Amino acid sequence: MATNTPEEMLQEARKLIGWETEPVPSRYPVEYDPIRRYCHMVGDDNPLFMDPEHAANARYGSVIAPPFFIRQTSGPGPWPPRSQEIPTASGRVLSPGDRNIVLNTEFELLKPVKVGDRISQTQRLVDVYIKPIRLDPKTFWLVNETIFRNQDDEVVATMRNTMVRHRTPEQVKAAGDAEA
Amino acid sequence: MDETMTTEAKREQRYWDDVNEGDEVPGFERPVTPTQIALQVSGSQDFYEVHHDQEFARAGGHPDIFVNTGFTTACFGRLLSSFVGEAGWVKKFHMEMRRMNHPGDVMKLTGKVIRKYTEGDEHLLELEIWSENERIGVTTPSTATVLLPSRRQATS
Amino acid sequence: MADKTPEDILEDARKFIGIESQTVASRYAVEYDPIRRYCHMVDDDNPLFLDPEYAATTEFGSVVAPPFFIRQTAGPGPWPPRTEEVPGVLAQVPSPGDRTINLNTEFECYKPIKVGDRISHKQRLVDIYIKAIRLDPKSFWTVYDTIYTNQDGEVVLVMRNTLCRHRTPEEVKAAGDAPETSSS
Amino acid sequence: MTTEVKREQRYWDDVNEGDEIPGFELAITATRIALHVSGSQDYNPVHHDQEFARSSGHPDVFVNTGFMTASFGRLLSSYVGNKGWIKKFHMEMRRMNHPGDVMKLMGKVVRKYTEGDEHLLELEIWVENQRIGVTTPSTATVRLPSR
Repeated sequence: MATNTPEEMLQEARKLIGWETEPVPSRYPVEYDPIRRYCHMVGDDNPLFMDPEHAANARYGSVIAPPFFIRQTSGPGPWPPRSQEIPTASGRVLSPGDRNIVLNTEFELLKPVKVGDRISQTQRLVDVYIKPIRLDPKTFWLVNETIFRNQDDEVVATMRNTMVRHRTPEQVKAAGDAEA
Repeated sequence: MDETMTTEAKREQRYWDDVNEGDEVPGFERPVTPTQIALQVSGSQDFYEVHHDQEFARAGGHPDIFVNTGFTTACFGRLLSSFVGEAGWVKKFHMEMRRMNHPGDVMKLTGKVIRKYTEGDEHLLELEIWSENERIGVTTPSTATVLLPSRRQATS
Repeated sequence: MADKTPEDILEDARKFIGIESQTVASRYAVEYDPIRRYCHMVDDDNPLFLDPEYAATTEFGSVVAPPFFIRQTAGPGPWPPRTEEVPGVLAQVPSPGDRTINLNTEFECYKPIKVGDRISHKQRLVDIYIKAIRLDPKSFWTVYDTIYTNQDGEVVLVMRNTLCRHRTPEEVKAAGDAPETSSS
Repeated sequence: MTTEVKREQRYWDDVNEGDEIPGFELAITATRIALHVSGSQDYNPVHHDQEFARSSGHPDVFVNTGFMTASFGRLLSSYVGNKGWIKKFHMEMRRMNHPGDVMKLMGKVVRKYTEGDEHLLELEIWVENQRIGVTTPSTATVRLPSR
């Protein structure tokens, strides 16, 4: 690894563009109480998201999740510890640094997510390139897409994230990549 | 502290016909208090220490802990879903985490309508929405495309 | 109230002993993810509480809640704000102070609680008496039971709590009740 | 404790009075404070807002009752296994656990007996920390299966 320059690593990484992971199912179906906690977080008292009786008479016939809640409900969640890591497209990208910062987030919402839905997700690497940031002149920028599907295999949402992966100041110095 | 919109206000459906370019998107404030930080962890289930452990955040070179993407996204989710109502739909959302919100900041979520148009039989709006605080102004510029019901459709 | 001594208030308060509150239904059924968050809190990785597939192979047949989880699942929860207060016995019992510290907790467990159960609960005042604490020589010690039932009307658990209600140091001073100097 | 250890069923016959209850530690870190709000849904600021706790006269925030009962719940349910049952639990919140403390959950068997066809144990269990020793003395009555 030490022999590979950031540019060589980028060349390898770019071969992963378009590669999509296997679907990862969520641990549990969409449930009421996590939605309630999510709404509590931002002071949202919309009965469409919390009141089964209200929701039964409203447009969707049952409680739906607030927009963007899907990030919290899909996947295995932060507990219990997993015996093996979930494969992600960006996780396969070898880069000089391993410090992540998420910058841009983009959602397209296609279908309502309802209580009881079982959501799975797949990930795809859309782009990877080198662009300097203050901390690291050879920062890797990764653009990832996550596709969320429900139990009927319908795509309910897609999320696109732009993430930078940088080295620590010490690593930059050790590599002799002084800032331009 | 929190200018929560009442449930009644939310239940009133907004129609595309009544909206004009330049209209404000009704917003709300979230002061970043210790309780808000605790709510952020519970609601987002994001346990990365940089968002709740001051010492950890400072060791990482930040002046203090800062609110996470999950929380910020949820704030915009509340703004947008309140705006479109039950008959509307949030089609697309784009957010840029440019600057941080720290404890002591008051996040102000707000926005305006920048384009009103139709596409096929969809009645759409493009919104510019953002989070700002008193310390640095806009921290999180964002955009959204939303669909609203039209009175013409409702009556036809 | 200003003209009533703590002893007078106690006399009024003791009239509530034995009275039961209305039954309050939980907002939602017992769900998986709140149990997962509860287990995460104390690093509990017991698959009986977390893994539906594993739990199906046990005598319980499905995921059960950890022993004392029930407090978190019963009642309306901390959000959204309620338009009316849940009628509890405790709220009606008068006391000189309104600051509380929970002291003793006791559980008697009768039935497992499973995902999907709908839990209701009611409260009953068991005892109330005056006993000094460092902050307030006329603290009200309140003993109450919470009785939890499931959707079949079975009592699944009874909790007995001892709650100390005290005044702030300022209120104690204003009432002329100097705290005991001997206690620390 | 690993999941494997928990799945091994303990039997009443193999337990003796004086036996130790296998325990565990929970360090009260900033993350643990966040976890304890998420897990207990107890938003009393005295448990997560240092300034508020200090204004109430406490040296710092302290962990809540819900967290304590959950800790004992983990200790007891791991001990009795899937075929056992926790009949009764009593806990006394005598002293506080603050950030920086390491809570140690532990206990011992104080009585082994039968009642009708029930095989029972009385346990003394407690939380102690490095600063003040036992903070939360507790007892439990549990049932174990018999061979």
